[in-house]
Amino acid sequence: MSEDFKDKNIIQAQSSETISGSGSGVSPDMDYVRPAEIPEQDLYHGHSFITKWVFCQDAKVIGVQYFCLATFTGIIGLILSWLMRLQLGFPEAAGFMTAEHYYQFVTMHGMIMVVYFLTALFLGGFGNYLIPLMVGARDMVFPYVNMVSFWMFFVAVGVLLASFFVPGGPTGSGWTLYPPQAILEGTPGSGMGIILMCVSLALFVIGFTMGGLNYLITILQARTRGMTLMRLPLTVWGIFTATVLAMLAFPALLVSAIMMSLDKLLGTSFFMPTILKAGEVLEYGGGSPILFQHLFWFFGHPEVYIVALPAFGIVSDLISVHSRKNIFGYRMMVWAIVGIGALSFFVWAHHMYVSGMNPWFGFFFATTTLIIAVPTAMKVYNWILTLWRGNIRMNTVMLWCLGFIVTFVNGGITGIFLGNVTVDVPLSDTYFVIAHFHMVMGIAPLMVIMGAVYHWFPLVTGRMLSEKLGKWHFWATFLGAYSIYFPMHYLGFIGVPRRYFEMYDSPYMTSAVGMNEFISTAAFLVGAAQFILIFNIVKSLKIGKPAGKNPWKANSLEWLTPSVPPEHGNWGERLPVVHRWAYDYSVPGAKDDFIVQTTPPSEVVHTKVEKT
Amino acid sequence: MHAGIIFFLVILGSVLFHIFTPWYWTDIASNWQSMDDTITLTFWVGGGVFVAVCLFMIYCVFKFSYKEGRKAEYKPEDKKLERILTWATTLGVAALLAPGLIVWNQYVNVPKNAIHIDVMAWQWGWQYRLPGKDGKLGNTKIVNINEDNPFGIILEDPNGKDDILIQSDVIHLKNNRPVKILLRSVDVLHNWYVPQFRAKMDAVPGVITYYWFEPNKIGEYEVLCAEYCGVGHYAMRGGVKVQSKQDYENWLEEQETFSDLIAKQNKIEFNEKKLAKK
Amino acid sequence: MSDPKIEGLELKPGFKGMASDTASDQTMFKGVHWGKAMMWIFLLSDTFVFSCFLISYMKGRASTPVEWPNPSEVFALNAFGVPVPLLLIAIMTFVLITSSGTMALAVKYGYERNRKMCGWLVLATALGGLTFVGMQAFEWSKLIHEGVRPWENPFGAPQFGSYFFMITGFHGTHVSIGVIFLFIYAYKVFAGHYDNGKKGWFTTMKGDYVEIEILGLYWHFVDLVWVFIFAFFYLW
Amino acid sequence: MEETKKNQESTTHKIGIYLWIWGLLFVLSFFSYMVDWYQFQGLLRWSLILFFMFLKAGLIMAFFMHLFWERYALVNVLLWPMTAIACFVGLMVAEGKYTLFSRLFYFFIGGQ
Repeated sequence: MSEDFKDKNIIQAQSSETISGSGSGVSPDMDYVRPAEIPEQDLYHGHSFITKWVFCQDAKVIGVQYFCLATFTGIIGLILSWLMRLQLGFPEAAGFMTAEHYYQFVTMHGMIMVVYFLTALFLGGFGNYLIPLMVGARDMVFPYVNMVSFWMFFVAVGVLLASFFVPGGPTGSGWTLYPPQAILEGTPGSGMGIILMCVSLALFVIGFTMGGLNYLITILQARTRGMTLMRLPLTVWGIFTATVLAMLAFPALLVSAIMMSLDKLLGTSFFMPTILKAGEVLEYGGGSPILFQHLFWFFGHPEVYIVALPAFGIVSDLISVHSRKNIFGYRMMVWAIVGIGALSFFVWAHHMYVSGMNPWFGFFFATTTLIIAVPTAMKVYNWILTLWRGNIRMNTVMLWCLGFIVTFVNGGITGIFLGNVTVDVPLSDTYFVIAHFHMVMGIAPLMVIMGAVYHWFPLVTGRMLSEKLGKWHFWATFLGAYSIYFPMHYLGFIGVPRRYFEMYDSPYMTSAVGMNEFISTAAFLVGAAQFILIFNIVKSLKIGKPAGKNPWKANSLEWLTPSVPPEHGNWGERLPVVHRWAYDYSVPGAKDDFIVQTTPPSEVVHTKVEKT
Repeated sequence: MHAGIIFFLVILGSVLFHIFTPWYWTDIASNWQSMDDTITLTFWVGGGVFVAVCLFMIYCVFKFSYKEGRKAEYKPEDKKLERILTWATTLGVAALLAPGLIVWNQYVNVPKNAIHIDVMAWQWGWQYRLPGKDGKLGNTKIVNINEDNPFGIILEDPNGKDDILIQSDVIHLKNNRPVKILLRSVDVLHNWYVPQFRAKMDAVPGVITYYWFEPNKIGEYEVLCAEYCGVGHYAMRGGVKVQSKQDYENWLEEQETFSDLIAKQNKIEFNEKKLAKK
Repeated sequence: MSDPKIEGLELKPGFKGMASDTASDQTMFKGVHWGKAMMWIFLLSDTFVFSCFLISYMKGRASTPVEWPNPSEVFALNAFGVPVPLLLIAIMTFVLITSSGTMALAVKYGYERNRKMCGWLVLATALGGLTFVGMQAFEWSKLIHEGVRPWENPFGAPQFGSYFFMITGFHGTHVSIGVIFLFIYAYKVFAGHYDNGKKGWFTTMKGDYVEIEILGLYWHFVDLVWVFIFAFFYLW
Repeated sequence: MEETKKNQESTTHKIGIYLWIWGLLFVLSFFSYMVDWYQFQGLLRWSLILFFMFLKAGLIMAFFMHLFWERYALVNVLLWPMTAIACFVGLMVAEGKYTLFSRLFYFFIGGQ
């Protein structure tokens, strides 16, 4: 591990490119960075409106396209959640909603938020925008494929939304799409709805594979001179590991979608045992519904980390920049990200403790699951230890980060409940689970997204967002979301099962009516509060304060482009040369409280820089 | 500053909410006290960590808020601290895991004297079958299920003749006697769940799944379906009546066996034929 | 292929080399073309797709209470009036391995910039692939004729047909896509796109014989998958 | 990429090695076919099938796909994820057996 930082010692060649040091008595060789291995990338520059803004090959534009489309689907998901909460909190006001509608909304809300919103936003949006900038590349390595990736996603979203308008409506089988009910009468949308869902998922996977290959190869093979893996900002590490997970986990989703479509369309029996329905035995036989669950969760659990890891990475950078302090234990953070990613392939059946699978699996999966808690806890410690003795700017970005820590720790702890097989038995399939995963992979990543929007908006648009509106937005979202999900755990303790269209005719559940009204009210307010952000964005685009270069005084490369916002090709004439990691904040002896990544060692020779 | 105070109030509010909440689990009515205990243990350890982490964060917010000219500490790594934290966390996690695994071991191993109950689920309802005097449940097939044979029992199987059929969604259980719930479903996934008993398991079409518990409190409980099974999911309820030994046996006496059902069926047919002849 | 020479960096062999490659700047896979790295990662992802298919098949077959049809009877072919087990499958395996061999040689001649040889070998590979697809079509139609359907078959467990058509179909799709690309690349080789570095049709990337190796990786992967299908589906 | 090309030109492999591997693949395929021909059963069949399968797969990957000559950084990145598949396979073997057990052991004949 320690060798990661010593690669300079390996290089002993002399070079003509050596830059002479500015400090006196400094050996000029100390700034040497070996020459480029790969010739400069040849880029296709768009000329017309279409090639510049629509079918554009610039990763930054593609990132913004991904961001906008994912946000659009996210808003649809939000509206669906309002409708659900209306039914749960105020059923008499939701007279127009039948149980069919409710289950369709539940399903589409879940699928949209997990796959089409969070995954697409983090990897497609932030990944595309930030990876080339942060690793010092001119663009993604395959810009054309990258463009196709976005349009594939576009089509996938189109197919998904089309399912609202087909006969029978969208599928209402829960976002887990468990067969047999997903494709049988008795579940809404078991005809066209489920087929379109499978098609849309397959398209998403294909499109994502194209994008994912780009992200991986750009990070691995197209870094700029001096940019080692251990100098990458943690954002890139998070997105990188998440992309690896996606590349290896989405195949399982693809396969299960294909097999389920065949069960539906051709009458095969992969997941379908002998079934008696309305007094008639169906033409199925011999299949195993649990097989689907294994395949689904072999995808589904890594999917959780596909959403969480980019959030981990981004929040690490935000906390570091805004506490003016290096991220504490960078190497531990990297290893934790990689370790969590690797382990996430060995824990999938903790979603299935009470599914009727081989009961002995409980021992294996409880153990592997709780092992994951260790690296995750280390990350939490390192975030708060970064705050310790920092110089914390209490701006909007930092508020989102603190909100993330609170919600993530809360959700992480309840994860230990559910991962520990015995504790899961009474709590699984209750509102405790809903509260847990919304806290840990809904609200917590959302906090990071918002923080990232406030942080990088100046880079993307050249203007600052309004701090005042931002703070209102934060407090409304954080307090509202927390008061939705914290009490919800207690519904789970009572034993209220999830996916109940209405629930209060049981004696011990009637007590919770008041709580549900409260939760629903909070949900409406939180949703409405998001329009503050939209207003803020629209307003700031027009009259926001010009950001200038590097407004946050950050170190990482994306702030060091010659023009803000960066142009196609990012770096102008010359690619940047990297000399240090991205976290040299508040170095003793340095003039400023930050030393950007391109600063050569000779310029900071009088400071106490420990790591490069 | 304000931010720190609000965050503190949030944490304080969470703790107070937990202490004063009127919403907490129902009184337990089975032997799975150990599940509640593991939850309680996890709650105290986890809750402690949550509060500690958040208070530390709030302290940092108060103590280290931005001051012009002040420099943050520069300390990339602290190997010793990181090692201590790793090991402490590992220990804590192991301490939580161990009881979990022990209880799970009890959960998957059913006591020998447990009464087997065939719980049959469909969209959207329940019915039950108890073994007769021989203590064995007769074999079944889905294709045999019809109005005359609601459980699809194979007629040739001698074990099935004395099976007690309960074509109602309410089952009676004997107090302080373990039961092994054998779940089967004829269509989609279901889950036979009584919150007071804590335990649950999915009913999966195509296979039999099981779990066990020992009811230890006389009373009536509601059965909920806890695995999404289509539009009627929320309405798929049933009932359990835990009774003393005497009451239970009285109730059992009144129930119909499979041979009773066949006899009755034959009688009806016989009568119908007789009527037709007349 | 073998260790490249990189200015200013001494490459070490073995695990030490792995550590220093990983720790170095710019690239992790030293001297590996972007497209080649991409193809490898894609194949890794595709491996997971086929693994999921085969694992499902294994799970399905292991848990069916109905007798699984005996593949060596089902796939037997009458040669001179005698049923020979797996005859067609054996020939298909032979054809696919042959095409894999020609592909490997095409890559070699490509790197030696032997345009003619490379082009003919790529073309031969394409024809091999085409033969394979043709034989697979023959096998499918024979089975369909015998009453094997995705949802049922006369020999035993209905899952047999489901998994057979799905897995060989998915593999066959891969082969067909490969054949199309092989023909395109054969044209590009003969047209000299890789000798004069002509840019791609959609991209700004310059043509290079490394593209033959990238295509070769895909083609060998298809062969590799067949090895597993042959073992698990036909021999088990 | 210019450099890459230069380097690879100078280090292509002798044709003999490809022909050898090619031949070996034919022989191994023939052997695995013979496993079926002679109708070996049980453990012997399984170990032979798996042995020839992995040997063939290994030869294709190592020589036709050049992994033998690639640097370990690439080789390791490609091979480590296979542990996840191995774990999946192992657990699904257990799960398949358990499903069959729960279909035969209880009163639910063949899961029908």
